[in-house]
Amino acid sequence: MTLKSIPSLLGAVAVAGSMLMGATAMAEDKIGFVYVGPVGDHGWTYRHDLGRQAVQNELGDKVKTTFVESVKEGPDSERVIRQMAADGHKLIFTTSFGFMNPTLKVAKQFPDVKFEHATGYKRADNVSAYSARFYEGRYVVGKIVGNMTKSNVIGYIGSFPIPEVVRGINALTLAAKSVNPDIKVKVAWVSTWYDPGKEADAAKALIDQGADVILQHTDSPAPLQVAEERGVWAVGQASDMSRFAPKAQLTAIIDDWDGYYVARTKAALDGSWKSEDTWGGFNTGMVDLAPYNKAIPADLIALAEKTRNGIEDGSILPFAGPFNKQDGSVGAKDGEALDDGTLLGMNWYVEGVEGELPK
Amino acid sequence: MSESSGDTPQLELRGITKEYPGCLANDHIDLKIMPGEIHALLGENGAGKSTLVKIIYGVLEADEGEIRWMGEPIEINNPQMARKTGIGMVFQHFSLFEAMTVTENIALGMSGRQNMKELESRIVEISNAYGLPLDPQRQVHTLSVGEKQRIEIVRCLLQNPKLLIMDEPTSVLTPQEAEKMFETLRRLSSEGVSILYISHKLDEIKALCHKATILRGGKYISECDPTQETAKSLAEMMIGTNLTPPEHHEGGDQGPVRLKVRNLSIDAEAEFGIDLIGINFEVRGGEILGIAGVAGNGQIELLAALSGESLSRETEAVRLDDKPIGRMGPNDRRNLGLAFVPEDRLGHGSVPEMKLTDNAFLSGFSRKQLLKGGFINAGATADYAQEIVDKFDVRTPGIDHTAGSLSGGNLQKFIVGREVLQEPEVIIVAHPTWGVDAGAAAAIHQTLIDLADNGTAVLVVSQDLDELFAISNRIAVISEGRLSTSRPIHEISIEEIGLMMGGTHGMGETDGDTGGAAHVA
Amino acid sequence: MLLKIEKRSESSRVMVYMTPIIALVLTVLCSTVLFTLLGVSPVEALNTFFIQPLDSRYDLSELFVKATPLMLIAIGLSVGFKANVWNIGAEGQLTMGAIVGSSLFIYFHDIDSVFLLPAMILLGAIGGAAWAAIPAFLKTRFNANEILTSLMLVYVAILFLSVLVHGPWRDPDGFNFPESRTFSDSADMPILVAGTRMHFGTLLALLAVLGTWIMMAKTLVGFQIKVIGSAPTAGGYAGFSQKKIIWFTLLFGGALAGVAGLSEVAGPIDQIIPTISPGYGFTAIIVAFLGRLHPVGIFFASLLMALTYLGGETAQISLGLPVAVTGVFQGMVLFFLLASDVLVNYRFRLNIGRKAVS
Amino acid sequence: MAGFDWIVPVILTMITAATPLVFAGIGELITEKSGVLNLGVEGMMLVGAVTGFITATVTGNYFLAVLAAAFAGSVMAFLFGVLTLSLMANQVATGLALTLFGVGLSALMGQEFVGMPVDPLDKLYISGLTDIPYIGPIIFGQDGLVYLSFAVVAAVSWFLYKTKAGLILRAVGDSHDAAHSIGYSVIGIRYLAVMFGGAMSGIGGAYLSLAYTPMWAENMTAGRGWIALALIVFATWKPGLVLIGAYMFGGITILQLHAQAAGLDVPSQVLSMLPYVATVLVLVLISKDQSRIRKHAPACIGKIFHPAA
Repeated sequence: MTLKSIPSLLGAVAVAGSMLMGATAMAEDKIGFVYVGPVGDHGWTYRHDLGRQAVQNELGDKVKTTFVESVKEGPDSERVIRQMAADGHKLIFTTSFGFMNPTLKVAKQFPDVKFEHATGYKRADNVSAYSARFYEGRYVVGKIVGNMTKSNVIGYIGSFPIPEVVRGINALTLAAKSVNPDIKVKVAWVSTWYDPGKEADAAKALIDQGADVILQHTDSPAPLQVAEERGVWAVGQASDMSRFAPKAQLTAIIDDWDGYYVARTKAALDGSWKSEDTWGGFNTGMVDLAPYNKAIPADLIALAEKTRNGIEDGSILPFAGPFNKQDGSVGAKDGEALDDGTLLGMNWYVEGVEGELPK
Repeated sequence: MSESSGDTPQLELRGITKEYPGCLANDHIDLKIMPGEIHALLGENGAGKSTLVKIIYGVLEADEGEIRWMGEPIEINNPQMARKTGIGMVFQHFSLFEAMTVTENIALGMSGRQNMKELESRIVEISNAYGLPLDPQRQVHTLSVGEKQRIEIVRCLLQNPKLLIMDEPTSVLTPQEAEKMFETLRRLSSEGVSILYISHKLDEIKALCHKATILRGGKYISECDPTQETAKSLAEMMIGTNLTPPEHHEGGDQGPVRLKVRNLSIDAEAEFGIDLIGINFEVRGGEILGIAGVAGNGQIELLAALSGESLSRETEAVRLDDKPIGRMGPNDRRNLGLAFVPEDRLGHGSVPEMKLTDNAFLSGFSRKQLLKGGFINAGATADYAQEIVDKFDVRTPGIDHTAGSLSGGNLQKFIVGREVLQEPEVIIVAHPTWGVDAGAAAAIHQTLIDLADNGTAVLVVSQDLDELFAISNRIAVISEGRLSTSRPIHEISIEEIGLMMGGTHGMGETDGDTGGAAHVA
Repeated sequence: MLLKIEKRSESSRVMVYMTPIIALVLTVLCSTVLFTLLGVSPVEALNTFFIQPLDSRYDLSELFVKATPLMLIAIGLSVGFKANVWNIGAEGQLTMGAIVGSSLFIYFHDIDSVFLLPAMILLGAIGGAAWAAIPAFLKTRFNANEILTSLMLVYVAILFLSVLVHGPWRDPDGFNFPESRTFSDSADMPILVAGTRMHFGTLLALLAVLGTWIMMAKTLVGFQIKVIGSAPTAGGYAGFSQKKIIWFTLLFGGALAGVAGLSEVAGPIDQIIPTISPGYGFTAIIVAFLGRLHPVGIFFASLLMALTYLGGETAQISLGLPVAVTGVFQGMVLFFLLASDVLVNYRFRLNIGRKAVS
Repeated sequence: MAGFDWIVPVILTMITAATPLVFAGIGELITEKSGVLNLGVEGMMLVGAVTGFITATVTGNYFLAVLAAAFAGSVMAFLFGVLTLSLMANQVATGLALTLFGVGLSALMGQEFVGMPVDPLDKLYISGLTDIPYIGPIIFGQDGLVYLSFAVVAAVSWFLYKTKAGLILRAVGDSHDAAHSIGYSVIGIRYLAVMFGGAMSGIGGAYLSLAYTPMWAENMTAGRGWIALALIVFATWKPGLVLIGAYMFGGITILQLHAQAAGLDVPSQVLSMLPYVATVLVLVLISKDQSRIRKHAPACIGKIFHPAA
């Protein structure tokens, strides 16, 4: 990076701008993306935007992708989605849970436009729902960290106590306990998806309480930086964050929407698009793991890979019994596994998680 | 001082002109001050005195004209430069910082860096030498007005000025304090310091000044030797016409007691306010009671207690036509017939940014019934405002103009008119002619006298003893929150009142000797 | 100084109407530079920001949907600002209004009554006012600065909403996702124009503008507010109680912010979600000042502010300009509007030829 | 947790959390002492954060980066000055608009720098001293900006109460009319004060992007500018108390995280409310003593000054 980067920045925007404008004239199909955060968050939205870029690269001459970033959940999202629909977009991805109802409302008014809503549970004829089984990634990670920890304390930074986050905590705990029964998972909720400073503070607090592995369900790489500095392990979130913590990052659970977005766009273009409910895991490529840290022993990597393969081929189910809930009641009996409905609404901890789940 | 040391004036102004939007404040003014001369700058409010001295002190820049210092033309771009040249100034509205100490305030008025310890000892030294005692450590907001003025003077003296400008310095002092200050000024004059003395008090000027320059309406009128003039001739030069003193009404034919204050004690709300201690007085219909006193001795608190802006502990403490009103708010009192003209025209008696109609509504809405079904009756309000303007000769382009756009005299006439037209049983007037031109002052005085003649009880609180003696039937003095017994004006002299204001003599129920010591030191 | 700023003896009537135009011209000039730098045709960009969001009936209705909460809050705050009461916690009052107002539906969602929505609106006003009552109490009782107390309470209110929406208020059929059940028809704001989202809240906002205008210009309480704000001592002289005005203005602003919050959740949002407002409570402060604290001004200012948001979205979709550009552009528009207001009370004068020596 | 071992890391975390608040708070304190209320702290911090980060990545020179952040902050403050001091625009509205502008501008500037790591600011290490148990790492193990923050507080304290220039600054905030009439350039002094405030906010922002969480991400200040504003009233405009207030606020934030990690059974949102509720309570407590506020609060704050008026 040189001092030239600022003019080049402006230039890049300029080129992008004029390219997009030039593109309007041609008869391309427009694919829209609605983001809840800025593309520069380096977390959730950033990954979705990479997916958009993948679509643009793959189908560059056939489509024109547009996006609106930092769209607040609520009335603004409905307007933006509607505006995209009215503006002739063929397919619109709405990438936050809070966009679910607005998406459905707009979809009703625009039956010819296809919609894809991320992380929700409602569908319509022209609305698909898609999400990723990130808990699968956390389960694999659990096998690693359960062995890597010396203190037997794992720190987990939570955003809000919603099923998605609770599921991740539980998957991690079950896996870690399966390799190390003494494991304890401590959770610190920061009440935000994104506040680098606060996430860092939470990481420090967890480390100070004895954790030597830090996991997070928030967006910024700040906790990894703390782990790097304090010399403990950490697991990246959404992207490979090893740039921020080359020594500390064991691996990262990667959100990868590229394949799904390209496939759905192609389907929309060739007319094969149908409303579907996709909850993809390792097998769809939506969930991936960043390269393992060299410090992880080979046998552990082998265990992780075996777990991953097992999940992919269905032979391993992370929420298979027997295990207990935190309060001692049965979570799932031996030979049984939780169904998707239970997973979707999960609001209890499994044994091994410390503290009460905020209700 | 000797008549004039040398022929070169210390300061000479030639053709100074300054224009404000819509107003020519200084129109080619010439002025000459010799070394050691005490030179009066005489003129009514709005004559351009303040603008002129601000130009000399570098606060304002003249549009045209020339300033010469010891015969050499100079430019004074800012007060620092003025101070460096040897010009010091004591402002009418003090340029002091309330939250700071005496020493800090003095340091701020000096150029360059000061060693605070050294400065403190020099303050003590100078203030003792000139009889202006000051405690350098005190915070300014804890000081009396007289002490505040001393800060300003000491600040100037510390810089060995060649010319000292004093803007209305005695308006806040007792006659005794003023006399002490004159001694200081005479001594400075004998040391060769020139003094430019701004005032509209003619007796003072006659007693103190060697020369006088008279301004009127922004123009130079004449220069004279005030010792050779009479107060009347000076006044005529200043005002431009003959003045008729207010027609004094007949004393004696007094009606029933309308306002009665018994044992009124109030703890001050403001942090450095004065507690009122056992105030007793009564005002009868048809008479004017004057309350004299140096500012900051409880006038603000007394006026608030009477107007209802602060409430008494017991409702019996204040009675209007024998009705206890001590716990009533201003509006209830007004409805019973109590009118009030506060000291501060802009911001207390009126809202500067609001139109005259709104300002008429301000105190008149209830008694003049300007509300109709909860809404402001715009028509009736405008009529009322217009009536005030017409009857009290308020000069304004129209009632749609803001109170702040009026001159001091016209606004005061408007406010007095507004209260008088509410046909009050009792009217309380604070400093009725402070900063008001002579014409307006005379009109206001006449209005108050007429009102009393018609049976209203009038209470005037003022620092201006001349004023009180001109219109009151009886005078009482307030000092340190206590009120003396009142005395008919023909039984008491200005000097006696002055001593009572200083808190040393004749303070009715008050043990004055200890209470007032600080002021007279 | 060559250029001098002089106070006018009275404010200029002409400039009251001229300054927005001056600001507009300056905005056009400066944004030409900005957009050229960003490699976008300024004509196209300005067209996208200002014209395109207005080019259909539906778009116009959206403008009102976006402007409604801004208008409601700004009009309420302006009354306080007139009285020198600095409530900057409208965001929190909005949130509490939404919470308290919709609590009725959350706990009695089976009720199907024409009185449900009016009762919710009333409760919304009460909720907002109650939240504003805290700074009012702390100000009148302890002299605590209302700027800070009201601001701190914003965070508390938003976190309280978070507790509810992540906990007891979750939709029982919603898989524990952080959102309430969607409002029933009798709890929904009626739509004013079929086929749009313009709802009853817009009517409430217009009524609030009109009502406040009348209150400020024609009634005693409006007069009291103006006097207390402009010269508190004169207010005391006239017998107006400063404490009462502090209470009144905070409750008034809080109530309108509460109504704004309720009309968002019962209007376009249709349920309780973790983020009810994208900072309307703060944006409305700017709107209030852009409108010079006058109801008519606020009416136009809220529409203008809404327009810049809509324009920003359009610019992202059709020009690919990042949202950051919208922020910069908005800042620029606001700066010019605020700056040009100087001309109402002051004038510039070239300072030449002074001090001619005689 | 054995003994008091946990105290040291808690204090270390507190220091990092408090330092950006100290910078922004002390800068705004000077601004307010001169009689100006600038609510744009958040915007200035963000622009400082991104400028510092860009400079650090491009040049690798952290000294230059902090300088650039200070400069960028003061440029933003200058803009505020032009509007409110020269053109007499309303300070509250202009401050809010400045924040809006700063959020956008910083995002625009930082577009290409998202997701780039940068080494954290170096920390002091003095063999022997830093190794002293407990106090060693606290006193001798901080980065340069932490020491600078203490130095700035001390310097501002000294400047305000021991120098003529500081006296003049306070005088301008106490009564601009009096200051003007004895010849001080009220507007000029306020420009300097406002720009100092901007520079400090810029450094506060840079502390976030270079030391606290060494990276650039949009809106990364996450409301700290507003906390800094609250701190000043909390501190009754006294520099030393700004420091203490910042540490208390940081301390409460950290302790609530610790409480959670230790398994305290309270909704996290309720714990997150604590710092704000505490601020209100302390505000109420100090506000009861009006004389203290009057003594230190600048009387002219937020008031518009026009010399010829």
